[in-house]
Amino acid sequence: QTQITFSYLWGGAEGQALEEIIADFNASQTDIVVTGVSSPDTTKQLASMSSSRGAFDISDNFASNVAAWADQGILLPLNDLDIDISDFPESAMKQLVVDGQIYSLPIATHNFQLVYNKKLLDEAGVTPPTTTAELADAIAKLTKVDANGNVTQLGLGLSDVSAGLKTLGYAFGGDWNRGDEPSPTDPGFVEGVQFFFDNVVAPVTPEAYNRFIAGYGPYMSDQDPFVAGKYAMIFEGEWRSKFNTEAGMDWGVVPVPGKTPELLGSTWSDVSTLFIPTNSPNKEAAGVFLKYLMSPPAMEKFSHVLGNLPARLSLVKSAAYDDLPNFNVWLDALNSPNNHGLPASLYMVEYNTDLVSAFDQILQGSQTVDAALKSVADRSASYTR
Amino acid sequence: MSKVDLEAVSKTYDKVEILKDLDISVRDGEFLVFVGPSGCGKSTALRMIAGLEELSAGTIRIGDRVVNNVAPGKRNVAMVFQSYALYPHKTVAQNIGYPLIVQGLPKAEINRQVREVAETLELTPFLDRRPAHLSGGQRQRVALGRAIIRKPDVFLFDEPLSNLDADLRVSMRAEIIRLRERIKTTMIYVTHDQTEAMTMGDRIAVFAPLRAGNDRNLMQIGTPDELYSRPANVFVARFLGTPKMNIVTAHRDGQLALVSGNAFSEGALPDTPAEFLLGARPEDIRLGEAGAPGLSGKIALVEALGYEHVVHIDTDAGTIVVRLADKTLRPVAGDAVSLRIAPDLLHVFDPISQQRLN
Amino acid sequence: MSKVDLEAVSKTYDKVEILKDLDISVRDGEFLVFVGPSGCGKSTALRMIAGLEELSAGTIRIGDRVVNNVAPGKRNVAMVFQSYALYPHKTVAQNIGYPLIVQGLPKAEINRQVREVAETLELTPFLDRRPAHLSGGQRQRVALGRAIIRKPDVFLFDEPLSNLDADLRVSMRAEIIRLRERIKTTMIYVTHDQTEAMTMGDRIAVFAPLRAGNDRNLMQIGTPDELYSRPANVFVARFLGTPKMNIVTAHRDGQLALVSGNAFSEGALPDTPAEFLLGARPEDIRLGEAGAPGLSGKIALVEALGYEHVVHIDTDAGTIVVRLADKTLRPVAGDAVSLRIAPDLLHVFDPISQQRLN
Amino acid sequence: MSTFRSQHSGWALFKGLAFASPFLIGFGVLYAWPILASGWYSLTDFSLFKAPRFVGLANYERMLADDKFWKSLYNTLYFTFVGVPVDIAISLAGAHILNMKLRGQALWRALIYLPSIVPVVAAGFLWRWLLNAQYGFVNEIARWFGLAQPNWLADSAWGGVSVLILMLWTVGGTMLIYLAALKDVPVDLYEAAELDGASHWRRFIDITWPMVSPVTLFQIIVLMIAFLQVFTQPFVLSKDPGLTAQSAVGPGDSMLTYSIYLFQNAFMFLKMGYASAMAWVLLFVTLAITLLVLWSAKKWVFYGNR
Amino acid sequence: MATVERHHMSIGQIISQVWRYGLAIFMALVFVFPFLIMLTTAFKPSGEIFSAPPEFWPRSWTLEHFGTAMTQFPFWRYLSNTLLISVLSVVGTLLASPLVAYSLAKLRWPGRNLVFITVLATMMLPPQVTLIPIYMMWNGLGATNTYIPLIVPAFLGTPFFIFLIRQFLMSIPNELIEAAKMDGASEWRVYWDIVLPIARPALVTSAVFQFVWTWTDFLNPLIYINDDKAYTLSIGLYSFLGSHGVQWGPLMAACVLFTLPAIVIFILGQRYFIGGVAAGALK
Ligand SMILES: Nc1ncnc2c1ncn2[C@@H]1O[C@H](COP(=O)(O)OP(=O)(O)OP(=O)(O)O)[C@@H](O)[C@H]1O
Ligand SMILES: Nc1ncnc2c1ncn2[C@@H]1O[C@H](COP(=O)(O)OP(=O)(O)OP(=O)(O)O)[C@@H](O)[C@H]1O
Ligand SMILES: [Mg+2]
Ligand SMILES: [Mg+2]
Repeated sequence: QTQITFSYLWGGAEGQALEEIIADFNASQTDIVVTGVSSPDTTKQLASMSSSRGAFDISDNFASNVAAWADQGILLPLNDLDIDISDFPESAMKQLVVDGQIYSLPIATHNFQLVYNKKLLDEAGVTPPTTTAELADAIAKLTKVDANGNVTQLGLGLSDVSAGLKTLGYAFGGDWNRGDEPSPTDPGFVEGVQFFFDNVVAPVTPEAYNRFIAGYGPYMSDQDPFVAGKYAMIFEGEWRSKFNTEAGMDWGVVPVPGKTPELLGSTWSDVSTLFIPTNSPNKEAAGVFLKYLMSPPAMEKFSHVLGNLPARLSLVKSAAYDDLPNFNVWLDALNSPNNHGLPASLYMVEYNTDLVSAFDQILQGSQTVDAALKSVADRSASYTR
Repeated sequence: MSKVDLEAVSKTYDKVEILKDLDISVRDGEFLVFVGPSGCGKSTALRMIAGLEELSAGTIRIGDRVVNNVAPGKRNVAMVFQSYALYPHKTVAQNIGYPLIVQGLPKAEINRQVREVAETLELTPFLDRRPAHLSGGQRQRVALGRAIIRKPDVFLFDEPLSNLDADLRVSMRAEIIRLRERIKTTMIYVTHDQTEAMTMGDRIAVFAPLRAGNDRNLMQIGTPDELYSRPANVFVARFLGTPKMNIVTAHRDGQLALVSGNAFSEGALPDTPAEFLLGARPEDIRLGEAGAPGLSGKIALVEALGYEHVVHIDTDAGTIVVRLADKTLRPVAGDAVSLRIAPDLLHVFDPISQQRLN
Repeated sequence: MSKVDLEAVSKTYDKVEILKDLDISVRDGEFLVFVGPSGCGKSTALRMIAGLEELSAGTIRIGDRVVNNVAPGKRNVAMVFQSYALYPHKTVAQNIGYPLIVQGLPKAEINRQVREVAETLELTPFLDRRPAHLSGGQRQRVALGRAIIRKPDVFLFDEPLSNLDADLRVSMRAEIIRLRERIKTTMIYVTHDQTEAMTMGDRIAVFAPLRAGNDRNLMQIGTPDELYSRPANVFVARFLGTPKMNIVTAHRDGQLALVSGNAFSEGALPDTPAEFLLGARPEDIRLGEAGAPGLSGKIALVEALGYEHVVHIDTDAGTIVVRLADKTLRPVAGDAVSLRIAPDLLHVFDPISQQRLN
Repeated sequence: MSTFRSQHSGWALFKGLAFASPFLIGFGVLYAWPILASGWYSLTDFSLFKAPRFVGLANYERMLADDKFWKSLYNTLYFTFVGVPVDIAISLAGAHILNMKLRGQALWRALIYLPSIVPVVAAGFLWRWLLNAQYGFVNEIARWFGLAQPNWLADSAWGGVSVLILMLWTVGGTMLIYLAALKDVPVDLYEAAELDGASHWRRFIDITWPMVSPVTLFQIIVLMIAFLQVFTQPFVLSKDPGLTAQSAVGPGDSMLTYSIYLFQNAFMFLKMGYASAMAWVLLFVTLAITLLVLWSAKKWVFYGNR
Repeated sequence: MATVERHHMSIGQIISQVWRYGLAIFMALVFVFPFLIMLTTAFKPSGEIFSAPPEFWPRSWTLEHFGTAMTQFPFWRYLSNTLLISVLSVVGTLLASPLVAYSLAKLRWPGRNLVFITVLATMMLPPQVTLIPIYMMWNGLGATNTYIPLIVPAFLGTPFFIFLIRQFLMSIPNELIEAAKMDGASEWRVYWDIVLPIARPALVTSAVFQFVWTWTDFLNPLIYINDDKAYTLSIGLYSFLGSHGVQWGPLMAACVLFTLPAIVIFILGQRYFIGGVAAGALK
């Protein structure tokens, strides 16, 4: 029997779900025993891969790292596994293939749509927006400020600032990585970020905005700000479906409003991927297990328990997801042309870090959108390509 | 220049009584020495006068003012500490001038006074040095200077010489005596060195620790001569003088004092009870040949110091120490001798109360 | 039990000469005292014998063995340090027994010997205590015990009593003398206390610092009596005796010694040059009435110590100090007096070489 | 003085080296070689995984244009130049309080020192909680006293202050050292000054401050080094719990310290060469500030024996 | 008169007493208050934790969070890992640092001052400078993801402790060492029998420091330990946060559990420790 270790970044309930799938696999055959390890820190994951003998045989990450890691030679090429990749969305696969070599395989995908609190919208007599103009209108109507200037309710919130603002960029026809190059000053992208600042932050002042943000309870906890009614709308990934329902909310979701009708449902597609490090002690057994995870039943089960989108187009119509309310809005986006996957590139980590810093400056009100994004553009010159 | 009065002063630390019912009047311009064994409360008494310790009971008056609740800085007393307590990071000039600096005197005036004091103490060449670069005697003089410059009503000294080596101690003692002759201020001086006490003080106050029996600390106060020749009790008698006074139990037999059955005194005794403690100073005892009348004994040890011999003699009443100033005598260990003393040189003490009777 | 020979021993620290050409032979079983002012190299000499300092030149022999290159632990000498150097974390028994423990003796044997030593030093009740819980005198005895137990050939003491208070010093001195009488081992004892030196040593070696003029440290070696009554030079003369010997410049005038033009000696002088240094011990000078023949002076200060008076007399030749052992005399400051001395008590020194002439 | 024997001066050398050998080995392995190696790496383009490629001074040149480098350096120097004096001031004041006649000295000291033994990670989480703008106790207490209730962890003006608070929470160690130093100042100096009529403040200026100045110097250097290297406090304090997505290091990168940026470059962006160059710059900055402090010390540090 | 005055004094005394204790209590509260919050939060039911305005005292007490912390996070395993590393580091420190310190304080050999200066210099070296090459070195030796990089340095002597112990040893009178040599003890024996026992306060101080530092170390385990079974408490705690969102109750409970052993060690060693910290600093 070969012992292999599956180190995953998930934890909590997701981690437990993974353990079930691992148990299924271990029960399905007798040659390999998989041990699951929850290890949520990506830095450590990376450090582990630098040692001569790895601590794990298979692990997961988001697609943004794949190119850089492949370039460093720490990811095992997976072409030899002979997996049929035609069923995987192209937007996903283009993030995982470098120079024709597959370095990582998609286990789940994610995109962002506009989730709203039905009760609050009804109270304000707002219908879910379909264009950015309507969105601006809705935000204005749904934002409440008390006599002291304290925000009590925000029309549009961001739970993940970076994902949210990138999504808005797409909604304005922009791209932050146009032509497979960092393009933080892409006009549409700038316009999208500016939209958020102008419509959400500026009207209440950055000071009040940030004070309101800081008062949030933890994300996806009992005190989750969306559940608590502090936001009327947010850009959110598909995992919200499960959580909102369990929290007993009355909620809805619509595709991200676009500046023009063609841009409706613009979103950034992220991929959860599985890979085998080159320093894996048991590469073959890891390959077997990876293949198992990629099989439709396993993937279906996995994405379902996690409330994530599957990475196989053939699963999009699966009835398995029917118990997740409104899930189809995200599922349908998998096939949408406005679903933007990013190509594998070396600079993604650093670029993301810089974007996050820039967004933060903008929301703090300490830099204008143009200036902040311009400085990212300056830094991007020194990125490794 | 002021008198200092302590009235029924007591001090208790953490429920332990250290000083009890201390009554001392220091006369205006007097040099009074506090002497006593270690831990008997001399420093405590001095520090209460300075205001560095609170009183547990009693009153202290400096001049006519009750100072119990007056801050130390406002009593106009100066103190010289055993450790000198010089500010190590300040120069000699700054150390001496510190009391004036604190008073906020103009710089020029301070300089003038510091120079003057330094002159009299022969410290002028060292004014810019730090204390670490001074010898022990020079430090001592700086401490004196800092005290003098304030022109205080009372000078307090707490064993100011005990950190110096023997030679320096002798010369600094002379220096203080000279100082004292120049500025006739009231001075209170603590020491446990009896030579200092005897040679420096106008009067001496002998302290004892409060133990079972002593209901107060002050054992006797008087001039050095009074204390040496007529100690008020056994404590004072044994405290002053080296070697110590010999104390033996004696019985009265008519006019003679019998010690272990032998006649010790040479002639008519003063009034004494039938049994008493007999005190004899080492230099007062006369050494006779074996067999002569007197207390018989054998020489156990002879310490030849060149100018005198200290002879330890084993007798039935214990070891008796005799000082022989005559250099020509050469007593030899092992010799048998007899001991006698003139009756007017005897000290008679009550065996119970230990108080002087004659 | 061994003799110890130092031959032409020198010591230089960082280019500064501390000891030069030291030649001392300590006889087998002798008690030799090194005495001298602070910093003159006494400890350094002792530590070279112990092996704790290297020699810069010369030879040290213990018994017949040259020990220059023998490690301290192998010389079979024991040393008692001024600070006692007791191991603070070990009990009294472990401290005393440590030399045997290091030698690897069996436990039972160590115990036996420790008990024996403790018995003789009266330390038995304290065997389980730590040094911190002992009094000064007890610590001193433990240090002695640790030295004794090794049965060394030579005992070295470096100011073992200087950390004790006056009373204890006297009694520990007696203790060492008794110890010495029991175990007749060679002992070398460093002190700067002249009383200790005079009363304890078979012989005394007087050290002086190397300064311009002194081309060696050893000023004189001899019995206490020799040193006191016939000091070889002015240094030794002034070093031993309190108060110090008076030294004045004198001229020979026939049979008389003239000091400031007055005849100071009472009778026939020994052979002297025309001008010489005259030494007179304070107790040897006789005080006469003003106008009587002799050196005339005025009493400047009288220190009354009870059993004697030390009288400082200002004369034309400087201050002369006189010791008056007679208690009945009461000299008074300000009185005029005249001073004389018997010629056989005079010390005559060469004014240049400062060496004794008579 | 000497335990040294010349006839075996070779033996003495051997003994000395033998006893010191752990450090000598450690120095070679853990200091000397790594310093040289990092010097070499700083001249290369290097990730953890591939062999270094010599690039000359490119890494150093890059620093000049890297605004995040400057930001992190600025933040670190800000923490150092504000934190160290404040730390010293609080410690001295606190040591004075503890030096008053109080019963149960051991207990007081233990209470003051307690925060220093709380693991930094735990302390970071704890303070995130305390500084929470809405649920936190700090703002609650500020409310009682009618003080401003800043948005500590989310306002770029206050992010740095939050880090400072977390770091200053552990001044207990410095305080205890000062306490020991105060106890070493001879009481009779104060008494002499009191007799001379000096006020409390004068006694502090004229006696306490000069007497503890060697300790102050030591503290300044130790604290300065600690502040220049600060990593864990801002690292934990800026971690937005609940969001796996990456966030800035504190609001507006206000908690981005030099060490964190160095760490990011080394282990996240895989720019080991650049990180090594940063390390060397930190070494020179530390050295420069230390020398500056030591130089100034001649003017204000007083040693008893000089 | 006397009694009146005594009474009068004691009013003054009471005032100064109140002032002194008031100040001290205030200061102690500032330091301890956050810690108390940690404690009370750990015992508050989840529902009570988020209340605005916050409440200090739990309305009802629960041990639930400790249960959660101990089960969701392999507390005992991390505890024993951390203990193992800490104890071994302490052993290493006690073996190596005093040896070096003794050599620098009491042995006379050419080059000793140079080594001492080197020790001082290394104390000032930012660990960042050596972090990467040392990481590479351990990585090259295949020692990453083992405890070796966390433990071995202690066995090679830590400059700070060498300095601290050396300062302490300087205060041991040479006469003690000389006495032992005269008693026939070898250099090693002097070190073992005399120097080490006397240096106990410095050793305890170093041990406590080393223990607490290793116990709370974050960066090193973060870099070197990858296998979650091998985590130390601080890394465990950190990733606990990542994998469980913020559950303040269990998190605070875990913090309490994490902090307790350090406190126990501190209390055991505090008698020596406080003095030792100061001794190192003052000379
Ligand atoms: N602050 C204090 N707290 C408690 N007891 C004290 C304090 N200061 C002094 N004592 C005790 O009071 C007694 C008298 O002390 P004091 O210093 O006055 O003695 P002393 O006569 O000056 O002795 P010495 O000659 O040794 O200086 C001693 O037993 C001492 O232990
Ligand atoms: N290790 C050393 N390095 C340099 N000089 C030293 C050393 N040890 C002693 N000296 C110097 O050697 C001289 C003699 O010192 P030593 O200790 O032998 O004097 P001593 O006669 O014992 O004096 P004391 O009576 O004060 O103990 C002194 O001037 C001292 O400064
Ligand atoms: Mg006293
Ligand atoms: Mg000496």
